[in-house]
Amino acid sequence: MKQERPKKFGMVIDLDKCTGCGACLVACMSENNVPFKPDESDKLTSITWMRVYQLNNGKPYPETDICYLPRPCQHCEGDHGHSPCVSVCPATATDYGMETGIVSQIYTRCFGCRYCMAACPYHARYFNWWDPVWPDGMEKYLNPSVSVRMRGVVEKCSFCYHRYQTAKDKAIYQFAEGERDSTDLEEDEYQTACTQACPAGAIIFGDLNNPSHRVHQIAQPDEKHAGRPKNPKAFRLLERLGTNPKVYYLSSRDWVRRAGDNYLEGEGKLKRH
Amino acid sequence: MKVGRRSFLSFIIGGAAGTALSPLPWKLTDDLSIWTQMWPWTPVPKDGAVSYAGSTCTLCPAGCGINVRMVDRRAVKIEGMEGHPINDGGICILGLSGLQLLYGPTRVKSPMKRAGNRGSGRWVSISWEEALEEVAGKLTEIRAQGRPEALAVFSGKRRGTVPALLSRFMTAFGSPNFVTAASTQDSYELALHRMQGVQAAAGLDLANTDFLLSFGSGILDGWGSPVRMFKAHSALKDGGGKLVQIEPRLSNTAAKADQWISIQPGTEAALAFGLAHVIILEKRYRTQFVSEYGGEFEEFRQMVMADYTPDKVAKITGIDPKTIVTLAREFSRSSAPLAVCGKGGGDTPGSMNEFFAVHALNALVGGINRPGGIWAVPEPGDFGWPDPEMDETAARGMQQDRLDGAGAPPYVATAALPNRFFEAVAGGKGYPLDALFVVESNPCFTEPDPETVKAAFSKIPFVVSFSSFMDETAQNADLILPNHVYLERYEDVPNPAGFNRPFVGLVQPVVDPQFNTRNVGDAVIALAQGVGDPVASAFGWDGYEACLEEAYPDQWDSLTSEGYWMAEDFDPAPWPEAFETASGKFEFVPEGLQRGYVPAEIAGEKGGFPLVLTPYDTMRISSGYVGNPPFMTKTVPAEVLKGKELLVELNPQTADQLGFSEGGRAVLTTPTGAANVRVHLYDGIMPGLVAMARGLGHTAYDKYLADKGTNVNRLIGPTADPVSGLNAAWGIRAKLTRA
Amino acid sequence: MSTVDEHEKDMPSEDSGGKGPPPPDPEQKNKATAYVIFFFFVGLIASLIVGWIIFPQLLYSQKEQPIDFNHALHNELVGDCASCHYFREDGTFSGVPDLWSCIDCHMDVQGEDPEEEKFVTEYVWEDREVPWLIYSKQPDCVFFSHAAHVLSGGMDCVTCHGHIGESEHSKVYQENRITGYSRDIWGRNISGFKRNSWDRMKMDDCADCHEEARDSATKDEPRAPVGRVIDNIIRVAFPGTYADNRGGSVQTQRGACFKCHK
Amino acid sequence: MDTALIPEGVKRDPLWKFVLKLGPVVAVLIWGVVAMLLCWIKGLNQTNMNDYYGFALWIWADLAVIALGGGAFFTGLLKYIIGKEELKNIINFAVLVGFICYSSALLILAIDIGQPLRGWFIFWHANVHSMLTEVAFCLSCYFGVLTIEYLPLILENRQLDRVPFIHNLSHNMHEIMAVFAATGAFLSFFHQGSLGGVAGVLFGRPFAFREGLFIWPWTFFLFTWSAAACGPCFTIMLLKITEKITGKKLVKDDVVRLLAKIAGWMLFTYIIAKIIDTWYWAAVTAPSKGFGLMEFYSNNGFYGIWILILEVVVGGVIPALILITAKGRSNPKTLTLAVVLAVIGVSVNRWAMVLQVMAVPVMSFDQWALYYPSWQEVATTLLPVAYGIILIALSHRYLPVWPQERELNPVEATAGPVSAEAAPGAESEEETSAEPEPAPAQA
Amino acid sequence: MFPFNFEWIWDMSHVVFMGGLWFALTILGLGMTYCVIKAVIDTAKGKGAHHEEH
Repeated sequence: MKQERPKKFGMVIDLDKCTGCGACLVACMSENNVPFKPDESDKLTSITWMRVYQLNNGKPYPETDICYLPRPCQHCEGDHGHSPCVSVCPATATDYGMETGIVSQIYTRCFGCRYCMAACPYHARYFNWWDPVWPDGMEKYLNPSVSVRMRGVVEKCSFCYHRYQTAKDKAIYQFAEGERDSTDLEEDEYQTACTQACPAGAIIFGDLNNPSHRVHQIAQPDEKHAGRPKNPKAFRLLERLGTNPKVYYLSSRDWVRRAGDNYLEGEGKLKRH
Repeated sequence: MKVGRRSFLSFIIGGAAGTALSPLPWKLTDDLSIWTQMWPWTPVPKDGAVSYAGSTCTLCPAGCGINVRMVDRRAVKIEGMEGHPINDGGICILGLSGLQLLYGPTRVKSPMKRAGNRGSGRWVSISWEEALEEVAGKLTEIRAQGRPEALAVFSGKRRGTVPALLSRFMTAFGSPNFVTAASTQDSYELALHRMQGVQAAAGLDLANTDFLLSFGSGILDGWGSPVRMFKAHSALKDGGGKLVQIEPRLSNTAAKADQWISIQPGTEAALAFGLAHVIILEKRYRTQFVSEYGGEFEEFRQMVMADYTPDKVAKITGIDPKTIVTLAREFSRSSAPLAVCGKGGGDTPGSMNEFFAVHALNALVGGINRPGGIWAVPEPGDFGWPDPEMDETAARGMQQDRLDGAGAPPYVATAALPNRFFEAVAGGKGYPLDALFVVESNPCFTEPDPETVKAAFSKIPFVVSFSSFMDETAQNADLILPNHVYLERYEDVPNPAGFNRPFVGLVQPVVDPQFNTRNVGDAVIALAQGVGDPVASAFGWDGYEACLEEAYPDQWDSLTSEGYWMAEDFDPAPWPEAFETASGKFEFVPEGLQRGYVPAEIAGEKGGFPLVLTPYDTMRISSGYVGNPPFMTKTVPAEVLKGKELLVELNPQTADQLGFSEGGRAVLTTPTGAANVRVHLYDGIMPGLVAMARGLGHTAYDKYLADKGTNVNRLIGPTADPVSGLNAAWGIRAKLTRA
Repeated sequence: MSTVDEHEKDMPSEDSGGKGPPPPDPEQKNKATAYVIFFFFVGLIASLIVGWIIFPQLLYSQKEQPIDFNHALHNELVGDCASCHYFREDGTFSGVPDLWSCIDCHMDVQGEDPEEEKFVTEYVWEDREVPWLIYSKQPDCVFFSHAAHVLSGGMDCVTCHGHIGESEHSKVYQENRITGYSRDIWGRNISGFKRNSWDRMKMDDCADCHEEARDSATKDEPRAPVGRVIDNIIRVAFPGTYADNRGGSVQTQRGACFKCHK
Repeated sequence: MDTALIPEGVKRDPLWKFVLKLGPVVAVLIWGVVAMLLCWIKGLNQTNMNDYYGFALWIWADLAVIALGGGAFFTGLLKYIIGKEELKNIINFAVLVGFICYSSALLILAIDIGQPLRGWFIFWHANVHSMLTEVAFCLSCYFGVLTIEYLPLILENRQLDRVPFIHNLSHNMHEIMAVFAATGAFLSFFHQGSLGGVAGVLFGRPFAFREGLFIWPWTFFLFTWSAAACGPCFTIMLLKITEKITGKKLVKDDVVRLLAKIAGWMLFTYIIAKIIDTWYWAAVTAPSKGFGLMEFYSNNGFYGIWILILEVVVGGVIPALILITAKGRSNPKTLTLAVVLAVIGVSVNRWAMVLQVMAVPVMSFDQWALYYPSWQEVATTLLPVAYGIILIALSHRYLPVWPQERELNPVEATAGPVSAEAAPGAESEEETSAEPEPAPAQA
Repeated sequence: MFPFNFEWIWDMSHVVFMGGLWFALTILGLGMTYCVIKAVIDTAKGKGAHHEEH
């Protein structure tokens, strides 16, 4: 078996295009068998792997401005895969895959201590406080590629890893049948559900290590500085914490870029290289 | 004794040692944890062969192409169809939630007959034969009495074969009362009719627009064909184009716009005329168009010159005169500017004056039927069906006036007036109705002032709903003949909202019908047959599918292979042929245009109601006839819905004056009704306004939707536009008192 | 840890006084001790019997397949496993054939086997899928790629599934009453020992095989488990002795968890 | 009727009175058990925890209870390793308190996890990089040590001690108790520390994150230190309460004063370290992530700077100063005040390091989350308290917990066959146990 | 927690952490074993029967 070059799947979300419509949320829920309850208005117990935050510039009418910020799991690389959540899991239920850069969560291994949730500053991790219940008959739409989570475990965005698996399987089959030259995937063969659904085309997904992929071209990650974007419009959430996330955001608005991290009063913009 | 006790202890210790040395405790520990990994009450989706089935979404008028992922015979995911002219792979939040409607608990699972009082929720299941027999019997009875006009149909759609079948049925039966729900598109059509003399839909050539000026249209809040608008907006961003949003609330569209101009609500027409003023004054209009094809331009010029100077407009709209001038210059300077109107999601029609003004603005910059402008897209013709044969009863019935007054003065050009229809029935005007069919619509929820609708229902002894869901209207019906959900049926979706080419999308069944339901087309054909000749003879098809295929003889191949048919090489009529008005020119001053500024009508006295309530649309709440699926309700922010309570938006300044703080409970009163709400402080709204999300407050449906929030339609009664007669209410006076 | 004994240890414990009751008769005492030891063994043996023999019997339910399927016969007729257990065009594995695959040959009863007749009349004619009990069914949390193992890895069916293709009758399906697992996953042997690669299909069995594969990728021959342990110890004691051959997982340095779990 | 079980030479309430007094406590215990079962059967939706408060009251209770249970290892360390022999008079009680604290912590953990039946994964599938793994292992092992330390006390119950094997066993365990105590101290150092590490390693949470030494953040050492300082304070506090309730003096003042003095110096040094840590964190660590100190303490309804003041000044500096002065610790009132303040101080510290970590928004557009526990959480947190009271009561009644009790509370001749020999004092105490007794068990 | 566990890696962190753990457990185990065995022997020798009364 040949060794493939390690990939680093990441996302670029263009906040100038994102309209806050919520399609990514539902695309994700529907793809990943995310359950729902009669009342989901308590957002602190509402499982949304992708969550859309509404940011505002804090100015009064009519200078007010708002911006939507979709927040999937940031799939932090941290320092060599030691993302905030991965190293704290006591039972090895979450893992950082060096070959894909994806932070996994194994629901059947998780025993629900929630330490990873305490570790994640993005609140990207969700706990199943309740048993998932689908109204009679509705369980028919459940996707067999993703397991349904039982009560008492933590779950989160997987970058639709199952789509990578199925795409891989197809590539292997086609390779075996002589229909393609290698089992390497093309950029469009593995896309997350939210990327695919976004009606504004605001989400771009691909391999940050691959210069031919759009994510790489747009974010221009600087490997010398832990993946910091070279694109002046791009920023990452809470970069200063050293989480080294793989989700990049684009905004032409200064206040939005600044909202991506914390700055002391009077502190200038984070210097870029 | 002592030996016994010690031996027993020894036995226990031996037993413990032996147990520890056996697999029992270890396997049991392991298996118990595996049991928690496979809890029998946690569903395990069945695996199988994956395939994709293409179809068209019908949940809104957008006509998006969808690809449904199937696992064996189950539909597991709806995705946007790549390469589709409308949505090209994108899909909206409602479209994504479609499977929750298909497999949801609120489906009507078989024909149902009311068992208790109306609205009591007691039903008995009956067979289709019984149901059709009962309806046919009733219809025969009505015809026998010689008053076929006592049957009315309320349809959510006006275009396509199903409404055509219903309309045909009504004609053959002999009733003029075929009423359809109205939207922004109806206002647009009327504007095109009056100003260009054509019977056509308004198509927007968004691909070539570089300046989009929106008068409160929720370009990114569900207006028109949402996914198409989203993509157009993104393309605009990529191409360096500009979007300017004019509305009093920082909606998602306004937030995404390059410029947000807040305006006194209801004064959009004045702004449009004011922009025209600047454009004319500075001679920035398209001279060739105006001189060769501009009808009554001089009169128009005089009007805007006199009444709509920037200062006057500033006074009316509350917008800085400089902003007006700059905006006019930018708009006219762009190579392909486009102005659009129709508020929010575009589900309600609006003031014709505003449509006239905005359309005139497009004409001034030469945007009519030009790249990047607004195109007249021909309405799909009839389906080549021979005219139905009418007997004497039918002919007599068709002579009767429509109850809603559409097509007759003063609303000659309007096809249907749903708001007036229910008012007339409820008010006992005209002749009484004996029966009403409600198809693909939920007027008891979506129409302004649903109480009037319910009052109208109480005057009609026999209401038949064809709804797939137990919605508010179905709850108030006497009989339900459930339609298939779109994923189970065939249907056509012609001319999606705002699309600029003749287009038909095909809805195809992707799953077997889940319940004992029937396509409404089949039901109508069966009913016609049940009523007998001459009605039956107008419906010679074996079934709806055959009828549909026959309706699109030339397009059928494309429809079945591509999922849609589009006139690829369509070009709008060039200017010399474009205008079918009496003068053959574009009428800048169409019939019905108000001269001089008249403040838009709004219900309620200012004294008792210091605030103005406006509804707003959001992509995350379906305000149409389909109730919010659970997934969508899950995405509704806590600033809009908290528990069962709805929050209204209020400027902090206004809230301060009224003594409200974030989350404060209040009673919102309007001349039409009152509701308990909570207050959400939002900087992005004009002081003095109260904004309320549209689409909540269902009383029907399931526990995931019922009794959450308030239906804003309940608080805002309809206001008839003087030109179209359609509802033009964009708000209402209101007051907020502490609860 | 009461302090009482702290001082007790200072004194000879044999020095017991005469104030207490008289010491028991030694013979009686021996007898009592014998009883105690006897009952210890009674308890020990009884619990061993319960744990090793009765418990496994109780733990698994026995179910017959709806149709007694003759793999050997079919294999003879169609030639290989892949004829019925094939890859779909999207690279997924079809697993147990559905009715559709069988109908080609079994539209009508062909032979005289009553099982076949049952199949045709009760399932084919009724258009009802056969509720086969799948011996090698992995739980829902497992993602197993047949494509990666068979098409890329070139493994044969027998390695994991054993010689089921040569069976003339369907064996009894045993299901764990607590977990719902097929017994073939956990292994028939209650002590967990296995002789053949197909005796068990737990995660550790996957891991063993992958470990061997990893070793053989870097070394000439697969290592015995003991050899691997020694290698590992050397690896820790003398870092840099071997080329780093770590897997993608930050946690386990093997394959990342998501490779096999969903 | 249970006199045969009661240690010799001491006076205890009649059984009916004992049972009656424990009645309310048992009621609380039952209430807690009901809540516990609810959590196990229905799941953690019974709590008010949420995705922002993944750690809440229970984890705080765990951390607090373990810090307070630190008296056992530290007193053990002082007695067995350092050789402070006087402490033998309080070590039994310290062990008992430790045993209660640790068993409670384990119980709460078993309720707190979403999948209790998979709880053993933390051992079996351990990720050694996780502080929580370290906590779990050291906690369970140290609980084992505490059991080993507590066991001889049980075995010395008057009736059990009559069995030769049991007598020999407890005797032998005493012989090598120093080995166990040393192991316990080793384990305690790591799990107390790793509990501090639990918060300190969270580099995604600037409120909690601390730099440190190798893999250990400073909180690691601060937690061990504070547990060593405040654990004995808690032991003293409970001793005072027990004395109050029983109306007896159970341990001599010089013993208490010695322990208080050591605890005082520990607390004093700890609070200096804590202040340095806080200063460094507020001036260097947090600002490097873009946070000013007051951002952690304002714009919310609860977590004000008062928490820091309460913890460091009221619960740290003040009790430390009281305890290190001879005057302060010899006055029973100031001594009690100091140990109570120290207990509060360490509890507040654990509170902030759990709850406030969860509450502080990290993303600039996120919001403070507030939380209050549900009754089920409160009940399950009170459950160990009730259980602790019961265990202390039972131990006090039936086990020789107090070596100095007979000396301090001579029983009058009327009380029973015990009596007179009590006088000679601790050094010759064993003689008192030589009293023959009615021995109903032989009947 | 054992070398045959899937999660076990032969690296420094495992050796240090698990080494420390097993070391402590071994001491505890050996200590208790010693106590029990010695108690059995002592008892067989007749030590401790019915108190060491004087």
